[in-house]
Amino acid sequence: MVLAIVMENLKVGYIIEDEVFWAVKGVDLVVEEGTTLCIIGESGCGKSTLASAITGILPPYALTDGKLKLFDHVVINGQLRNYNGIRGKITAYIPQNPGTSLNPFLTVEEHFYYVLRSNFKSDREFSKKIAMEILPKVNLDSSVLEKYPHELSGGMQQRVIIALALATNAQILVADEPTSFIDAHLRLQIIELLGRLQREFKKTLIVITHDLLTTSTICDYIAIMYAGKIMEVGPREKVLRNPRHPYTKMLLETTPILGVKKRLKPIPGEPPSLGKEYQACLFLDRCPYKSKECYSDPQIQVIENSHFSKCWKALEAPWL
Amino acid sequence: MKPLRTIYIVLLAVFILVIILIALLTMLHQPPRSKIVVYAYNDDITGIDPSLEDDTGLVVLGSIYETLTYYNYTTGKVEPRLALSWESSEDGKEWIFHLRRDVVFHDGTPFNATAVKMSIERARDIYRETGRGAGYIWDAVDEIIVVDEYTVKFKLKYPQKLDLLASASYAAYIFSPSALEKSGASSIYDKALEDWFNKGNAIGTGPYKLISYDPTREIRLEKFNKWWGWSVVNNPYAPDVVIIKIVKEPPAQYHGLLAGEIDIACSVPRTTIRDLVEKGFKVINVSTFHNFVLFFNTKRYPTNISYFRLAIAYALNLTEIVQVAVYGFALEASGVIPHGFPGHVEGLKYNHNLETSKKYLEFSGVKMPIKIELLYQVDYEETRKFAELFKSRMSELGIEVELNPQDWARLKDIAKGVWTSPESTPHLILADWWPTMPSPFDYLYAMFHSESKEWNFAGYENPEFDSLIEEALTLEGVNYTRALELYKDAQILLFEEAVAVGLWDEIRPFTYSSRIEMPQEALNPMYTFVIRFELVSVRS
Amino acid sequence: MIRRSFIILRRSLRKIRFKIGIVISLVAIFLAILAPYIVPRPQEGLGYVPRDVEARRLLPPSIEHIFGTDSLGRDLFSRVIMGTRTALLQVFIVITISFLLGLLLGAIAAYLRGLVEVLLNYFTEIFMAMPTIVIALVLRLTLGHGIHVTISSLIMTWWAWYARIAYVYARGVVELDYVILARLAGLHSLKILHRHIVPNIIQPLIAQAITDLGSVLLEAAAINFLGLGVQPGYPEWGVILYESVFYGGGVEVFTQAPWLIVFPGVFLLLVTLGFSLIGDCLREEIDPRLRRRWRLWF
Amino acid sequence: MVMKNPEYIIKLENVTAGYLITPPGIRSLIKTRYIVLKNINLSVNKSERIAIVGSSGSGKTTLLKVILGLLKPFSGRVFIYEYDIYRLPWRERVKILKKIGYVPQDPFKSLNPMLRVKDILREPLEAHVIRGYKESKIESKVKSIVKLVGLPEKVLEMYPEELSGGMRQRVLIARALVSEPEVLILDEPTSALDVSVQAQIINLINDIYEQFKPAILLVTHDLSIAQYIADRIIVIENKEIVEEGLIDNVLSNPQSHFMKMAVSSYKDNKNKLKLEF
Repeated sequence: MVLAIVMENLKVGYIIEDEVFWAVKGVDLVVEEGTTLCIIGESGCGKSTLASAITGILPPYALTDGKLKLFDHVVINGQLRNYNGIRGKITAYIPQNPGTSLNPFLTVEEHFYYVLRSNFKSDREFSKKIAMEILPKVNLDSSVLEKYPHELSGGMQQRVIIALALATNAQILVADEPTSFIDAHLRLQIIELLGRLQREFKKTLIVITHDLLTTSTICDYIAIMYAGKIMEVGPREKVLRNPRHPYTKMLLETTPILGVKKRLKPIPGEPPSLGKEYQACLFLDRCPYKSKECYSDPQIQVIENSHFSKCWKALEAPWL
Repeated sequence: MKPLRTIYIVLLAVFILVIILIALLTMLHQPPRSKIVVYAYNDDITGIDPSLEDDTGLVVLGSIYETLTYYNYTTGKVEPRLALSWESSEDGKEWIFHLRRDVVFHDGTPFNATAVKMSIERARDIYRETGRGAGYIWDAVDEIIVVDEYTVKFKLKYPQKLDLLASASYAAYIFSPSALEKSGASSIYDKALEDWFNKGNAIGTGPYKLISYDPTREIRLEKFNKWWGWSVVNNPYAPDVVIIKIVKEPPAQYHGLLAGEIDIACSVPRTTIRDLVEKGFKVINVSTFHNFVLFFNTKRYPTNISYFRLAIAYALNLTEIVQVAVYGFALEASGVIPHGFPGHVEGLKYNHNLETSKKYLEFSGVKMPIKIELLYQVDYEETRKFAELFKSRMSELGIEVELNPQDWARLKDIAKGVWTSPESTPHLILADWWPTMPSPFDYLYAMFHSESKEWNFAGYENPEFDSLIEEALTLEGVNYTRALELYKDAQILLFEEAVAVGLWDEIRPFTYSSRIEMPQEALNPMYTFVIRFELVSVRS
Repeated sequence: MIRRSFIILRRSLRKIRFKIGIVISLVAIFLAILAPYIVPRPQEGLGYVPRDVEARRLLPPSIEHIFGTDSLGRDLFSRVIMGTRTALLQVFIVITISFLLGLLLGAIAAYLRGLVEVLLNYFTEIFMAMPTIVIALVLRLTLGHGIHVTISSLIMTWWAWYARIAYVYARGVVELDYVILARLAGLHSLKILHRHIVPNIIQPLIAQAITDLGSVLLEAAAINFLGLGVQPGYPEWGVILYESVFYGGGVEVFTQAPWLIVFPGVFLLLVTLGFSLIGDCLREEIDPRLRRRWRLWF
Repeated sequence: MVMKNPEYIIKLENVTAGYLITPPGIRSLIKTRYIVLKNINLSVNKSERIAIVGSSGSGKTTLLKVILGLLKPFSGRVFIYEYDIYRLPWRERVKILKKIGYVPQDPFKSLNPMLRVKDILREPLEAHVIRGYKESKIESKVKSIVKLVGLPEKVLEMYPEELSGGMRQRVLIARALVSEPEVLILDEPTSALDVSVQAQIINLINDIYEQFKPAILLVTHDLSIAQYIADRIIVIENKEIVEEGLIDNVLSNPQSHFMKMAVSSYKDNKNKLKLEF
C-alpha cells in the first residue's frame, strides 16, 4: 500500500493588506494510491485552495505551513515549496469551468501537443498518437482533434479537459468541481466517466465538490470540509449511512433528492467568515447539539478503522 | 590565457596608433588659413540672377556685381561706381551716364554701354511681363540709348531721380553680355539664362568672382585681381578667398565664432555680444533700415480720437523700450522713416512725459479704465518683450491692454481688416518694415496712403497727406530738395495726428574675429548683409 | 458611499506615497490661495514689468529675489508662486467639467441604447481622436487669447475619455438585475440613472479623474508653452518656461540663467508628481483589480 | 384591478421571440433576427406552481424576459390578466407588471451595492403605490416583509456587501413580495447558493406559498429543485415546449430527450446510493 498524498497540519493562506487569512487551517489527511476521495464543502471553506496546493498552482504570494507529501516528494515543508517535477507528471488538474480553461485559438490537437511538449518534449506525431489513444476512453471520437473549443458543447469540453489531464499519465488527478458548469442531467455522465477512468488507469482521484449526492457515487472515501478544516473522513458508505459529525448529518438532510419528496431540514445560520481564528469548534454556532466542551477545539475521534470525526460527541452521536 | 592576453595588448596598441595617425593626418590636411574669410549668413540663398533676384541672393550678388552708382548712407549722397559721372535734363526726363573706361568682366570681356542697356532692360522687361524681380524701379525708363561705347542715355516717361535708383540693391546689377552665349540662351529674356545664373554662374565686374555655389551650405568667392577698384581702395590685406557659409541658428553662429570656424557673424544672439567682446571679438553696429512702427486703428473707438493716440504716444518711453526689447541694439525712432534713409527727419519724437500724456487723456474724454487690444508678431522676441512692457506701462494709466500675438501671415490678414471691419480690428498694431527702393515714398505710400489697402494698417485717410507725397514723388527727379521738404511736411502731419509711432530702427551687430579688420564703410544698410570684402583686411 | 470613501482614505493614508502626495497637493493649494499675500511682488507675479528693468533683468537667485529674475526684470519667485493659482484653477475646472460631462453622456448612452448610443459613441470617438493641441489651435484662432482657450480645449478632448470609461462601466451596470428590477418597478429613467447607474460607475471614474490631474496640468502647461492659451506675461508655468527658454534668441539659458528653467520646471514636476501619487493610491484602493497583493517598497 | 378573466394571470399565445443581432460599425442600425423561442403557448393560473426546465441555452431566460415585458416578441401575444402588455405603453405596462414579483438569478449581482437594504425594499413601493401610502405605512410594510422572509430587522440598515448569499436571496424575495404580487417568478433561485443555504430558500418559498398562495413560476435546470417547489412542469428544448404535465406524471413517464436523461440519472442515483429516506 503506497500513500499518494500525505498532509500534516497543512495550512495555506494569503496576505491581503498586511493581514494573514488562512483558507486552509490545518488539515491532516492521508490518501492511498488508487483510491478516490471526495472533498465536500460549501463555497469558501478552502477546498479549492487545497486542490491548488496539491496540484502546485498556488499563486506565488500564498503562504504555507505544515507538510505536504506526494508519493515520496516533499512538496510543502513549512514555508518552502518545491513543485519541480510534480506539475503534469505526478499531479494533473481538471479545472472548474471548461469554457474558460481551453485556449479559444488552439484546436484540441494543439492543446494536446503543447501539454505533452512541455512535459516530455515530444513532437506532433507523438502527441497525436497519444490523443487518438485517449479520446475514445472519454467517449469522444478523433474528429474533435481538428475542432476549436467553441465548436464543442459544454460536456465535450469537459471531456477534452479530462483527456488532457490523462495524457501526461499523472498519477494524481484533482478535479475541482467538475460538474458545476454542466446541466444537472448531464452531471452524472461526467462523474461516472471520471470514476470509470480512475478504475481503469488505477489513478488516485481527488474530487472537490459541494454536490454531496451525485458526486459521491464514485468515491471510496469522503472528506467533509468546513471552514478550512476537515470535519469528518471515512469510507463513503459509512459517512453517508452513519455520519459521526452533526454537520454531515445535517448536510444529508438538507440536500434535495430527485424522486424523494420530503420536507428539507435546512442548517440554520451561515458558515463562519474566512480568515478568523477560532478557539472553539468551528461548527459551534450552527450546531443543535452543542454543550460546554464544544467551546474548546475538538480532538480527532477515531470511530473505527479509517473513519475519523472532529466532534466531541462523535462516539455517542446523539443525532443518529 | 597568456597568449590571448598578448594579442589583446597588441590589438589595443595598434588601435591607439591608428587613432593617433588619423589625428595627425587630419591636422596636416588643414589648409593654411591665411587670407581666407568665413562669413556666416543666416539664411539659404534664394538665387543669384543679377536682374531677377529680390531676396537673400543679395549677399552674394553684392560682392560679384556692381551698380552704376553707390548710395552712401552716412552722407545721404549718391557716389560714382561703374558710372563716373551723370547729368539730367531740366525736366528730369532724360539722364546721361558716362561710364568708367578701364573695367573688365570676370571672364575678361570689357564693360561697356551695351552691357548696361542689356542688364537694365532685362530687369525692367521681365518685371513688366511676369511681375518677377524688383524691376519696377525702372518703371519710368522708356528707352535706353547707347550713345557711344561709354555713354548711355535714359529716356523717362516721367521725371525720376535716376541716379538714386541706379544705386538700388536689387535689379540694378550689370552683367556681361557674354553670359548670353555661355548659357546658350537665345535672348536676354530666355529662361535658359536665368537657370544658368541660378546653377551657380556669374560674370560681373565686382572685386570677387564666384568659385562654387551651394545655396544651402556655402558659397566660395575668389579675389578678382583685375578689378578696377583695387588701386582705389589700396588694401593689400584684402582676403584672397571669401566663404559665405549658411549658418541659420544664432547660437550656432556664436559657437562657430568661438571655435574659430567663422570669422564674421551677422546674427549672433544679442545677449551674447557682451560676452564675445570680453573674449576679444569685435563688433560693428550697423543701423539698418528695418524699423518697427506702432499703428493706431484710426477707425475704431477710442483710438480714432487723436488726443487719445497722443496720450499713448507720450506715455511711451522709447529709451526704456529700446533697452528692454532689443537690449539697446536699436536707435530710438524719429518718425516712421529710419535713420540714414533719404527723407529721415530728426525731432519727430514724442518726448516721454506722463503728465502730458495724462493731460491728453483728459482732453480725449475717454473714460478710464478702458480695454484696448494690441496685435503683434509672435515669433519676434523683441515684439513680445515690447508688448509685455507696453501692457505694464499702460496699466499705470488705467488702460488695459489685451495682447494678441499672431504669426506674420495672420497678422497681416487681421490688420488689413481695418478697411473692411474696423470695429473688430485691434486698436494697436505693431508691424515692421524695410524698404525696396531708396525713396521716402516707399515708406510713406505703403504705410499711410489711403489707396494702400494692403499695408496701411492705421486705416489712415487724409487727402492732404496723399497729395503731399504724390507731389513729392514727381518732384524727386526735378527738384530733390523740394521733394524732401514735402516728404518732411507729410511726416510732420503724421506726427501731429499721431497716426503711428515709430518705435525703433534696428541696429544689427556684426561680430568678427580679431584677426580681421573691418572699417565701418564695409557695411551699408542699403545693401543689407553685403560686406565689402575689398575693404576688409586679414592679418595672420 | 461616504462610508466607503472614508475606508478608502484611511487605507490610503497608510501609504507613504499617498502622504507625500497629499502634502505636496496641500502645499500647492495653500500656495494658490495665499499667493498674493506670500509673494513679495504680486504685481510682477501677474506680469507687470518693473520700472527698473535694466538693473533687474536676469539676476541670479539672491535674498531679495529668491528665484532670481527673468529677462523683463520680474521677480521669478512671485511669478512661479502666482502660477500655482493658474495651474490649479485650470486643472480643477477641466477635470470637474469633463468629469461631469463624461459621466452624464456615458451613462445616458449606455442606458438609452439604440440610436442615442450609436450617435453618442461616434461623437465621443471623434473627440477622442482629436489632439488637444489642434483643438487649442482652432480655439486660439476663433476665441482669441486667454485661459478660457486652454481650459475649453482641454475639456473638449478630456470629456470624451470620461464618457468612454463611464459608458463601458455603465454598459456592465445596465445589464445587472437591479436595474431591470428598478425598471420593472416603474422608476423614472432619471431616477434609475441617479440611483442605480451613476453611484456604481462613479468610483472608477473618480479614480481616473484623480490620476488625470497630473496629466491635465502637464498638457495645460504644454498648450500655454506653445502660446496657444493664456496671454504672454500671464503667471502660468508653461508661459514662464516659454519666456525662459526663448529669451535672447534661445541660447545659453542653461549656462547663463539656469534658474529660469529650473524653478518653474521643478514646481511643475512636483505638483504633477503629487497628483499622480494620490491618484495612484486611490486608484489602487477604489479599483480592486489594480490592488497589489504584495507591498511596494514605499 | 378588475379581473374579467380570473382563470389565468399570465397567458402566452404563439409567442416567437428572440434577439436582434447588431452588426458592428455604422451598419449597427440594420439588424437581423435570431429566434430563441418558437410558438410558445403557456398560461399561468391563479395559485398554480409551475416549473420551467430545460438545459442551459434552451431559452428559459428569454421566456422570462418576454413575460416581464422587457422583450417584445416577434410574433404572438402576451397577456397579463386581460391586457396585452406589448400593446400598452411602458408606463401602463409597468402598472400591470407590479402584480408580478421577480426574483433574479444571481443574488450577488442583483442588489445595488450603494443602497441600504431598506432603500432596496422601498423601491417598488415608491413608484407603484406611493400616493396611497404614507411614510410610516411604507416603513411598517418593509419591516413586516423583512420579518416574513426570516431576516433580522437590523439588516435594514446594512449594505448588500455585508450580507451572505442566503441573506441576499432573502432580500430579493422580500423585494419581490413588497408589492404584493399575484405571481412570483423565480429564476434559478438557488444556483448561486450552497447546499446548506439552498434548502433554507426552498423552504422559504414553500412557506410563502402556503401563506399567500401566489402563483409561482420557477425557472431551473435542476429537476430536484423543481420537484420540491412546483406541481406542474414545462420542459423547453430546442426553442420549443416539448413536454408539459404534472411533475409526478412526467417523472414516471418521461417523453422528451431532456427528461429521459434526467430521470435515468436520478434512477441510477437512487440505486447506487441505496439510501433509505
